[in-house]
Formats: sequence, C-alpha cells, structure tokens
Amino acid sequence: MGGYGDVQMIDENGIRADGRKAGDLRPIEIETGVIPVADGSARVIWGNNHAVAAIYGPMEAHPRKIQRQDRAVLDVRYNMAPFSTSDRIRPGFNRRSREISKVTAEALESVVLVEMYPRSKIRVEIEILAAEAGTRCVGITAASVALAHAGIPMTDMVVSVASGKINDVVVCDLNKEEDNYGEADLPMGILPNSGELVFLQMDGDLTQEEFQEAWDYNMEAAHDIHRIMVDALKGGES
Amino acid sequence: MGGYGDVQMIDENGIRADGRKAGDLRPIEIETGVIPVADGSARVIWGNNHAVAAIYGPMEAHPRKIQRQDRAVLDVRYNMAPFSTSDRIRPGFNRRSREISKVTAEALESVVLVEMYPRSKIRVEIEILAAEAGTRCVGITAASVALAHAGIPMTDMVVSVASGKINDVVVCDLNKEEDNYGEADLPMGILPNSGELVFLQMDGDLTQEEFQEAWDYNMEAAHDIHRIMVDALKGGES
Amino acid sequence: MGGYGDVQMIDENGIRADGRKAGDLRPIEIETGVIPVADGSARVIWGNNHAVAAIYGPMEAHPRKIQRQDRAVLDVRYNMAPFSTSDRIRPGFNRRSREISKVTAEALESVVLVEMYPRSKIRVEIEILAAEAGTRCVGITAASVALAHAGIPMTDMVVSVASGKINDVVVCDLNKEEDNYGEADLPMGILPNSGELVFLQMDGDLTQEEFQEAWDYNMEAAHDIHRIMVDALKGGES
Amino acid sequence: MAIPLVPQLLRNHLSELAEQNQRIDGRGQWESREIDLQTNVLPNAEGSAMVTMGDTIVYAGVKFQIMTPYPDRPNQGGLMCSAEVRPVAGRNWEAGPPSPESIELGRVVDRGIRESGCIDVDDLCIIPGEKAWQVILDLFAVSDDGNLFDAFALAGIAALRTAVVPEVKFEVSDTDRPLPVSKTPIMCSYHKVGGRYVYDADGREELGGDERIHITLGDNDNVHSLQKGLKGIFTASEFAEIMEHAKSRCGELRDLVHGSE
Amino acid sequence: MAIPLVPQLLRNHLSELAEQNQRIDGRGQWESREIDLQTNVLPNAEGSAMVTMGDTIVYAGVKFQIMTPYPDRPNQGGLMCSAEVRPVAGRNWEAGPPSPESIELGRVVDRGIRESGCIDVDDLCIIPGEKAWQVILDLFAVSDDGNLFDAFALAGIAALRTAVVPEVKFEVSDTDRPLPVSKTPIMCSYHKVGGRYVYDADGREELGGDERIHITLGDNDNVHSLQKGLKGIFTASEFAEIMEHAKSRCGELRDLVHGSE
Amino acid sequence: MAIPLVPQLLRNHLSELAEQNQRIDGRGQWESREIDLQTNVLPNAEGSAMVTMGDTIVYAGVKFQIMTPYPDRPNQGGLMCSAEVRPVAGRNWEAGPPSPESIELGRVVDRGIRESGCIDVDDLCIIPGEKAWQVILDLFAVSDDGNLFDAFALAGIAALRTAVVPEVKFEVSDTDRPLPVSKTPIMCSYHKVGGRYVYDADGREELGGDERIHITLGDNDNVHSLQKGLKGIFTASEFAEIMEHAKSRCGELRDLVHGSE
Repeated sequence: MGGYGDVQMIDENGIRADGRKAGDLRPIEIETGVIPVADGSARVIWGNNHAVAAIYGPMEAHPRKIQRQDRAVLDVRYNMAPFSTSDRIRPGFNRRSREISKVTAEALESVVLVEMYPRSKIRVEIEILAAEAGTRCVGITAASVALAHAGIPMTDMVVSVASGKINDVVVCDLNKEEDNYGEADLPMGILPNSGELVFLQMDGDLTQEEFQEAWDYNMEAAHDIHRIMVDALKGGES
Repeated sequence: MGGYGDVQMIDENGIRADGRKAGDLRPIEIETGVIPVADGSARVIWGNNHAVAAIYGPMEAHPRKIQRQDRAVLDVRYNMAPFSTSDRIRPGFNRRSREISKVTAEALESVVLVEMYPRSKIRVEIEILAAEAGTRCVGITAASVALAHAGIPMTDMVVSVASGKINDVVVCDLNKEEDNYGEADLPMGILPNSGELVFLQMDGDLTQEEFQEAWDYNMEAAHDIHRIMVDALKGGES
Repeated sequence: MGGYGDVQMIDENGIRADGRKAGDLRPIEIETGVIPVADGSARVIWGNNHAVAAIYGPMEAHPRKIQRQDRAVLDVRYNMAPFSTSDRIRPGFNRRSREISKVTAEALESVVLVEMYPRSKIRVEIEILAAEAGTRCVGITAASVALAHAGIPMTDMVVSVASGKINDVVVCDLNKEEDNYGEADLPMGILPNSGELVFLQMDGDLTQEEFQEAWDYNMEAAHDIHRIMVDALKGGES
Repeated sequence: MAIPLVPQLLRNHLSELAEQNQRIDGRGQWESREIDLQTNVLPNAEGSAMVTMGDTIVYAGVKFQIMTPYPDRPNQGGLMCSAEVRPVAGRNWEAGPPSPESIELGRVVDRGIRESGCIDVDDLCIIPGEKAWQVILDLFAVSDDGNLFDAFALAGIAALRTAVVPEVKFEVSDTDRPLPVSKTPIMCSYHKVGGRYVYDADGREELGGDERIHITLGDNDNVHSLQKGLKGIFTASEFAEIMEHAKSRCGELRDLVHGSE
Repeated sequence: MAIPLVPQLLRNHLSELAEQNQRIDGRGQWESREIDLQTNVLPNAEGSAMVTMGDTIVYAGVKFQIMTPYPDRPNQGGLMCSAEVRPVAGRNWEAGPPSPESIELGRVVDRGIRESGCIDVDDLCIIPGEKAWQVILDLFAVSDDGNLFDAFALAGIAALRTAVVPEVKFEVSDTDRPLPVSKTPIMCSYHKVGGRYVYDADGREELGGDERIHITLGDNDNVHSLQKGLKGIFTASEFAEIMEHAKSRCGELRDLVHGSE
Repeated sequence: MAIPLVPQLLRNHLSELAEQNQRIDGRGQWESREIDLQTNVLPNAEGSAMVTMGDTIVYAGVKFQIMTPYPDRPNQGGLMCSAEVRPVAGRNWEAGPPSPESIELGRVVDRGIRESGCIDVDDLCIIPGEKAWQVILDLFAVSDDGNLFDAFALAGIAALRTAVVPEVKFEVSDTDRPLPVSKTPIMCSYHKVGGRYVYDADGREELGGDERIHITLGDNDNVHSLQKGLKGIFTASEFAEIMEHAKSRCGELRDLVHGSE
C-alpha cells in the first residue's frame, strides 16, 4: 500500500470521493462469449477495470513434463496489456504477474474438477486491458465466469473481491486513488455457496478488528457479485 | 527510409555520387567454397557489403518438434557480425534480424525441393561481415549460391536485388548514403528463369509509376546478377 | 590482476600486511555435513572466504540429451551469493561464474570415477557466501571434500590453491588486497598423492623463474591443505 | 506460435472451392468480412481503437513517454510500434518471447504507418536536444481468426488519429492537445488460397493457404510498404491484380477510419 | 522448482497420522522445530543472519546502494527484498531464472517487512531528489527441509535490525550508523497436512500436504501481510484458529530476534 | 555447442597413430598447420584481421565506443574482448546465448591480451572522469576445424595492432591516430591426443582428444595467461615440455604479426 501523504478520501458522513458508501461496490458488468475463437470467455468491466478471460481446452498437456497422470493442470496467465495503466508497461517477464498467475491458478484449481481430465491441460488466459485497482480480483472473477462458459465442471465459482482501509476507515472495493493512498488491502477468493476461501492475500496495516471488518465486507459483497456472474452466464449463453 | 535532410545524391545528368547511372549495379564478386567445413558455402562481395553463407545438411531435424513428416525444414539465420557496421552491434536477440531470417527462409523454401528430404533440416547460415546497404539481398543471393554449391536441389536460384528512390529519381541498387537519405527501397527476390517472385518487401514512398520503374530495374538487374552467380558456381567447384 | 597504484604489501623482511610470510597460507577450517538435505556437503572457511558445497546424486541424468551412455556427467555450478562481495552481485547470468563452473567441472571429472554411474548425473553446487580472493580454489577444495563426504568414488581429492606476485615478490595464497593490487595469480588444482594437475589458470605477468617459484609454493601448500581436508572428513563423519 | 499439423485435407477442400470460385465461408474472392471499428475504448490509453473483422478482434492503444532526442536528430521525437499476440488470442499462440510471426506483424504494420509520414516527428520535439515525445503504439490481439495484419493496421492508425498528447500529466504545458496525424495509411492483405489470391483471409484460409502479400497505400495510392510472407511463388500479373484491388479497398477503409473520429 | 511425483503414499501416511493427532517427526500440531538464530555471520554483508529450523538453513544479507529517488518521492530511499533458492538447497530446486515458487517467497517476505513500516524510507534520503540509500535484503537458502517462508522472514528482519549503513565506504559521512528499524514484523506459516493445519511444516509435510497460509503480524498483533498458497479450500474458523496461534507465536519469535541483537 | 557422440573409434585411431609418433593429417607432434594472416580485411571495422590455419578461419574486428570512466579509475578507458562462434562455423555450433565453450574462448583470449599490458588504458582517456575510449575486440569464427583459441588470439592482437582510433568520427579531434599497442602477446595451445600433447590440434584431434592447455607468452617469454581445459590429468614434466615449445613458437608467430603490419 502506498500510504503516504494526507489525501482525504472519505468524508465525515462516510461518503467516499466517488460517492460510494463504505460497503458499496463499484459498478460491475459481465459479458460472456467475447472471444469467439476461445472455448469459453468473459469480459468484466468493474469500475474502470477492463479484463477479458479466455479458456482453451481441456487439451493434451504438452510439454510432456507438465502432464499429470491423475488430473488436468491449469495453465493460468495473468497479464496486463502495455496500455492498461497510466505508465506504459513493457511486455515481458514481470515478477508481480508471475505471482498473481500462481495464486490465481491455485484458487481455480481448488474448484475445477481437474480429476476428470487426466493428462490434459486447461489454459486460462486473463488479460487486463485497463487497470483501476483490484485487477487480480477482477481477473479471478472473469476467469471463473469464462471457465463456466466453457463448460468446465467446477464445484463452485470463485468470487473475488478486496476490501481495505482508507483514512482509518474500512471500506469495500478500493478504487485507484484509494488503493494508492490507502493503508491496507485484503483481496479474497470466496466460494459463495459455502463461504469457504480459496484465495487470500493482504498487505498493509490492519488491527485485528479492522481485519475482521474487511473480511465481512468481502463476504457480503461476494453474494452481490455472484448474482451478476450467474446472470451473465444465463444471458450470455449461445 | 531515412529521408531527412537535403542530400544531393544524383546530378542533373543522372550520375550518382559514386559515378553510377540510375540503372547500374555496384560491383559484385562471388566465390564458392570459402568455408571449408561446411557442406556448401559462398562469399559475396557487393559494393562494400561482405557476406558469407554456409550450408549444413540435409541432416536429422532436431529438436523433434520442428520435424516435418513430408519435407525438410530450412533453418535460416541472417546475422550481422558486431564489427559489420559503423556502430558496433551487440550480439544477441534482434528483431530486424529475426524478420529478415524469416522472409529469407520463406523465399528459399519456395525453390528448394524440400519434399526430397522428409524429417530433415537444412541449415542456412548467413553472416554479414561488412554492411553497406542491401544486406538482405546480398544474403539471399549468397545463400542461393551456397545451396547450389552444397548440391541441394532447387527449381531455380533466387536472385535478390533492391531498387529505390533518391532525390525523386528511381535508381537501382542503393548504396549506404542513398539508403540513409533516400525516399524508398524495394527489395525483391526473383527467379531469373521465369521472372516470378519469392521475396518482396518495400518501404518508403513511391507513386504507382515509380513503383513500376523500380520493379523493372530489379527485373533487369536480376539477369546480370544471375550470370555472376552461375559463373561463380562453375569456377568455384572443387 | 589489478596491478595499478603503488600499494606496499610486503615489507623488507618479507612480512606481508596480514603478518604472513611469503609461503604461508591463510587459516583454513573445513567442516562436513553442513547441508543436512544434501547427499554430501562441506563448508570451507579460508581467510575471510566462506564457501559451502553440496552434492546431490548420483541421480538419473535429465534432460535426456545430457545423458552419457558410458559415464556420469558432473553438473557443477559455482555461484557467488549477492551479499558475498563488497558491491552486491545481481543474481543471474554471469560470464565469470560460467567459466569457473566449467573448469571446476573438468577438474573434478578428472578424478571422479564417472564410469561407475552410466546415464546418471552428479550435481555439485558451490556457493560462495563471502569472498576474499581465491574463491575458485576454495570452491574446488570444498567440492572435493563434499564429494568424498557423499561417498562418491574418486582416484584422489583435488586440492586447489593459488600463488601469485605482489611488489615483485612471489607469495602463496593471495588475500583480497594482494589480489587487487598484485601482479599475477596462478591457481592450480593438484592431486596431492601424485603431484599431478587437473586444474590450471593464470593471469598477470610472471617471468619463467617467478612462474616456477609460484608453482612450487602451490605444490607445497597442497600437502598442508590436504591434511585439513582429510581431518575434516574423519571428524565430520556422522 | 505453435505450428499446427499440416492440414492436407483442408488444403484439398480449399482447392476444390477455389476451382468453383468459392470461399470456405461463402464470400467472394475480393470480399471482406463484416468490419467494425470503435475508437476511445480504453480508459488508460491516450488513444485507442478496437477492430472486429469477423471473429478477429484486436485493440490498439497509444501511450506517450518522454525521451531524449538522438544526438543526430535533436529536433525529433519518436514513434515505436509493437505488436503482441498473446495466447489469449488463440489455441496456437504461445506465451514467451516474441515469435517470428509477431515480430513480423509489428514491423510490417510499423513500416506502413512510419513510411507514410503521417506522423511528423518534428512535431514531437519539446525542448530541442533535451526532451521529446515518444509515441508508443501497442497492438494487442484478443481473438485471432485470421488477417491480424489488416486489423492491427486499421486499429493502429485509428488509435493514433484519435490520440491526445498528455501534456498536463507530463507537466509539458497546461493543456493537452490532439496528436497531429496528417495522413491515413491503410493496409490490405491477400493470401493465396487454393491457388489464387483472396482478400481478408480468415483463420482456416490462413491455415490451409500459402504465401501472403501485404500492401500499405497512402492517401494518393502511393505505396508505403510491401511484404510477402510465407513460402510461395507469385507472378507479376498476380501482383498487379491485387494492387488494383488494394487501391479501391484502401479508400473504403480510409473512409471508415475518418468516420470513426 | 522441479515438481516431484505426486506422493500418494506419503499423503495417506500423513492422513493416518493426523487422525491420531500426530506428526511425521513426532511434533504436536502447533509445535515448532528447534530454532537457532545468529546475526553478523557474513563478513561482506552490512547486516546478516543465519536461521536454522530443524534441517532448514537460510542466510539473509543486507547490502546498500546509492539510488536516485523517484521524481514523485524525492525524500525517500528504497527497500528491495529478493529471495533466491538455488539448487544447493535441495534436490528439487533447479538453476535458471527465478521460479514462481521463489518469486512468491521473495514477494511475501518483502510485503510483511515493507508493510509493517519498520523501515522509514524517509530515513534513507541523503540529498533530496539526488541521492538516497537503497537497502537490499537478499534471502538465500542453503538447505530446504520445509518452511522457507518463516526462516527467510526471521533471518530477514534480524539481518535488517543489525545492519549498519556504510556511510564511510560510500563517502556519505565520516561515520557509519545502524540502520534504523523501528519494528519487528514476524511471519508464521501453516500448512494443511492430513486435513488439518499444522505450524512449521517440514519438507515431507510440504510435499504431502495441501494449501498453506502465511501470516505476518506486527508489534501490536496488527496484520501486515497474508498469503494463501497452493490448491486448497479453507474455512473462516480454520483461519481464526491459526490466527490465534500466530498471535502468541509471533511474540515468542520477536523475543528471539531482540535477544540476538 | 552441440555435443557430438563420443567418438570411441576415433579415439582408438588417434592412440594408434600416437604410438607410431604420427598425427591424423600427417604432421609432426609440434608442427603447425599452414597459417595465413591478413590485416585490414573488413571495411567497417577500425582494425581487422583474418587468420587461416588449415581449414580454421576466423576474423577479428576492432570497434571503438565512448565510455564514462569508472569513478575509481577516472583516467582510464577500457578494453572488452568478446568471442562468438556462431553456427556458421560448423555443424556442432548452435545458435543461442553464449555457450560455456565460447565464454571460455573469449575470456582466455581476453586475459592473454589484457594481462600482457599491451594496451595502456591510460592512453584511452579523453577527458578525465568524463570520457574515455572503450576498445572492443570482437572475435568471430567462420570455419572451425580446431584450435580456435590460437586463431582468435592471433587475429585479435593483429587487429588491435593495426587499429585506428576514430577521433574524427566521434568528434574527439580532427585527425585519427593509430591505437597504441606496445606489446605482442601470443597464445600457443596444446591438446592431449592419443595420450601425448600435440600443438595446433585440428577438429578431429579435438573431438577425439582429452585436455588442452593454453599458454600466452609476452615479448620476453613472460607468462601472461594459462588455462587448462577439459577433463584430464597432466604432469609437471608434460607441462614443462610444452612450455619449452611455446617459447620458440610464440616468437615465430610474433614475427608473423609484425610482418603483417
């Protein structure tokens, strides 16, 4: 978290600079089938975030050494397009993207019935075309919808959302400025039916009480987001 | 094309700075067998360009994934030696060289009887030891002679040459200064027997009429160059 | 060799800045078994050098293309930890480390009975945690002890040590300042039982006579170092 | 790019269709797929466009950086054009360092735009010898069903022509200004499929086809860039025929670009 | 990291043990291995520590460089944290570019230290806008028998807290000074083994286990960093239980660090 | 470099020849192949040489760049020596990042030249602390039939001794000047073939041989660089014998270099 400077982001009435209340989400729109050549795909526009996810497979896993006898491997790539941020991003190796790809893969592997496709590979491609804080959550959410759109069997969809702290107040779904100047960020990946978790990160500074508050905001928001995901899959089916 | 500044490169009588007329080639010398350890080789000295090409193969194609069941693959590398240009070139990855290698391979694949050597690989190594404009044409020409010298069956040899535009005049075979300050460059790869093409690039600015003029210069020059290539193969055979 | 400046490193009585005489070694301590998860290991503290070596294997050689039908391959890596030197070393590709890894592997291959383990690989990992001149010798010595500790059969252990020249005087086992400002360095890898060599490098400026003198210092020192190696293997066995 | 198996059956099928003057998706030889161009589609790019050609979808985004002019051209800024086809765009595209295919894509599109002179690099100078704008055009495919070249070139020029120089953000002046782009170079691409050239090949035609030719024409039909790609032989008269088609088609696409601004 | 074969037999064994509330090396569910921390162990680092946890051994070394502050933060230096697990550390670690595992290791340890605010980057400024200290913390494993995360985090904070800013060597002033480190963030890691979480997993438990959770707590039990790794599902009550353990264990380890100074 | 199959038959053959004091191409144990040295062969290099030793052919080219001197050596320029053996030079050389073989080649040749002190880096200073010449010697093999080390070293020193500092082009002064090179270090290389050392091994002898020793001697037979390469054991008396040969042979090659200037 940036955490420097004294930027006022929430007023005495609990109204944030973009007009939201502490527990409010940014607007979210989801559409499926946006990448015609893929086996499944989704676009998520979440605030000013703009992400697409494509699924290819299940297909034969190659190179051979990545094959698993008893299950499919998820080959997940999270990437930010060069024009997705305020300063251009050079294409190529990037430690942040590698870490997010890894935790995203691990979150999705927890729900995909990988045992149904031994020796195969399912490619999950997440591209952030425009970034405005919370892209890892947007990406996981887009990938979940795309997997469902591709007909890949899952125990549940993963809903991902982050809450955090700004000006000592815990709020839900940080926007860009809140992410830059806020004091903490807690992204989670939630199974909406059971309330269980498959993804969790956090950085910043939260007391134990604040941490619980942020956790609860995420749990609550997950249900709203899940509804939008389900609607997109109903509407977007072709 | 560079195209900046007002450099006078051709006078009112149509005589270029190096004394050539619009349609004249630079001097070309070709020798075969210059790389004793190769299966075929050629050196082309063309103006101040100095290129060598070596052929290795046909040999087993490896790694296996590049193998083709029904034909040989041409593994072509165009490279500029570090000391070949005015400013030293750092060894290593280079987008320009990759593109030239690709189009060179595609030009040569169009004439080599690759179907005669299934599952095999023919390595074509082009090294520019000194560069003075038109190195891709010099390289393709050297590779054609080296392939013939290696006894690789071809339907025809590829002759490559570029014409262009300087001070609004279309001329043949740009030299270094003409390439730097000229307005267009049209390199072609020509089959001298049929007049067909296997290689074509162009950049700059040519009217449709100028384009036709440059095209015709190349076609004409191809016959002269072809004669030198054939002579080298006769003379250089050991 | 650095060789610039007029740094006084040895006085008129032949006493070096750190109190040693020309033929003296720095203090050397060797301990085995310092890396519990390895098949064999050793730590060598030699002056302010601090090196560890770990052996893994013999194990199946992969990737397959490195396999040899008639022998094991030694996969040797010499590496300097980022905090091992005065200026931090960036992790990653490094020409110096590659060369030292190569000559170290070749020295060790000369004594390991590689024919006993066809198609297999023995990994030798040398890490310099603190460097103070002579690290390649320290690394080879540590690797020899670690190989013995791992029970890998060898015809002899390699003892490695360097002598050199400071202020026109030939001396044994250069320390950091002597290495920086000295005029020559002659590292050797010696089989203490036969006096034969498996490793030799040198750079700087030595007359033929000085060269012989430095050679003799190394030969003599090898016996002392060998004794410490043998003691460590006796003491360190678990 | 992962090399798909040689599609001999597909090649045969395409040849049979060509003999009957047909194409695999029912189009005529010189007919394009449905095309859609939208600009200003990406909030964080200083100029952007999305092009849809059938099932091919690409984005172009323009970003700006401050550069030091090259010592021999102290009054000039720069233009850089980079194409990425990441694995999101199709089953055969792979992650990793740029493939020869994507390098060629970027360089051919770059040459068409650069050589047209549509961007005057002298306009990009801020302080001679010290500071200049570098314009970076990133081409990004999300769905590859063939003819990425034309889609990239179209999205690229449209993104440039709607780009805004971020003078405020970089503290160069107190007001942003449109990037001056004086011309509209357009690329048309032709693939040999079943033995004859067709315009705007789709993915199956690319897979079962042979060589391809890319032509970039400027506002007055001037030729700015040519490229022949892949194994194959063509004749002067084949080339003349596609050049004729390019002249008329480039005009139509130029109108499309201008209409999107 | 080379992926070892799926150790189904090991998994079964671990499950049986867990049912009997036992662990493979005889420890209790929340019991740590023997731990040893030494500081100032490396002569060429400006701060260093070695941590031994059972058969896991790691080093941390601190180096300093001069950097130019970023234009938007002219009064701040920097902290960089990098973890390397070279093949010396175990049979499954390979040479080459950083693996996803070692990238995650470095980034999670980095976040715990950075987000605690223990290093005030304003303290690292030398000349505003011109020169500042960059602190580089390198984490280096020599023997991996599990739980590198906690070993790295412990060695890292101990090395930082004993580091000396080399002002003389870099001609910044004529006397060196201790690096100011105001807090002591501590990481505790938990692995699901045999269906339940255990603290301080060893190599076999990592190999036959499932997801893991890393918690970094600050001096007042404030949460500074969390990370869930690997495939696996956990519940809120599982998380609450390990958080409770982390609160008490972090305090013990903080005392260990302070005692080593 | 692609590793060729172990050539056991070749090794046997070489051993039999050695027993009869013969070599595979009929030479004597200490006899070199025919050698040719030409300088000023490359128009765009500031110094160049081509060396032919039997079927081994290499080029050396010298280029200059302006560098900023290192802070601790403000009056010194630099010398960089880089060897490339690209796949053009033989069936077993592969494209890609530098192989250990070519790294060793470059570094051993570099040390021989550098350590002889033949180039006084103080001569390369232009403005102390600000600008200095960096001399870059690039060694480039086009045909490898063995003993690239000696060919590179010979071409390298010959190229340096005929190089011209491009003062005009870099606007340092209004007249170019020869690069001052005060000495002529020469390398001689020996391979153990069939159990004994031979001088100037060809490709088949390298393939079927064992360890090699490279010796660089200066003008007064001073030793400037040694290197033992490959698996193998040698004795002090073997070394003494090749050192004796090197002393006389280096003198002959030094004359060849001086004659080519």
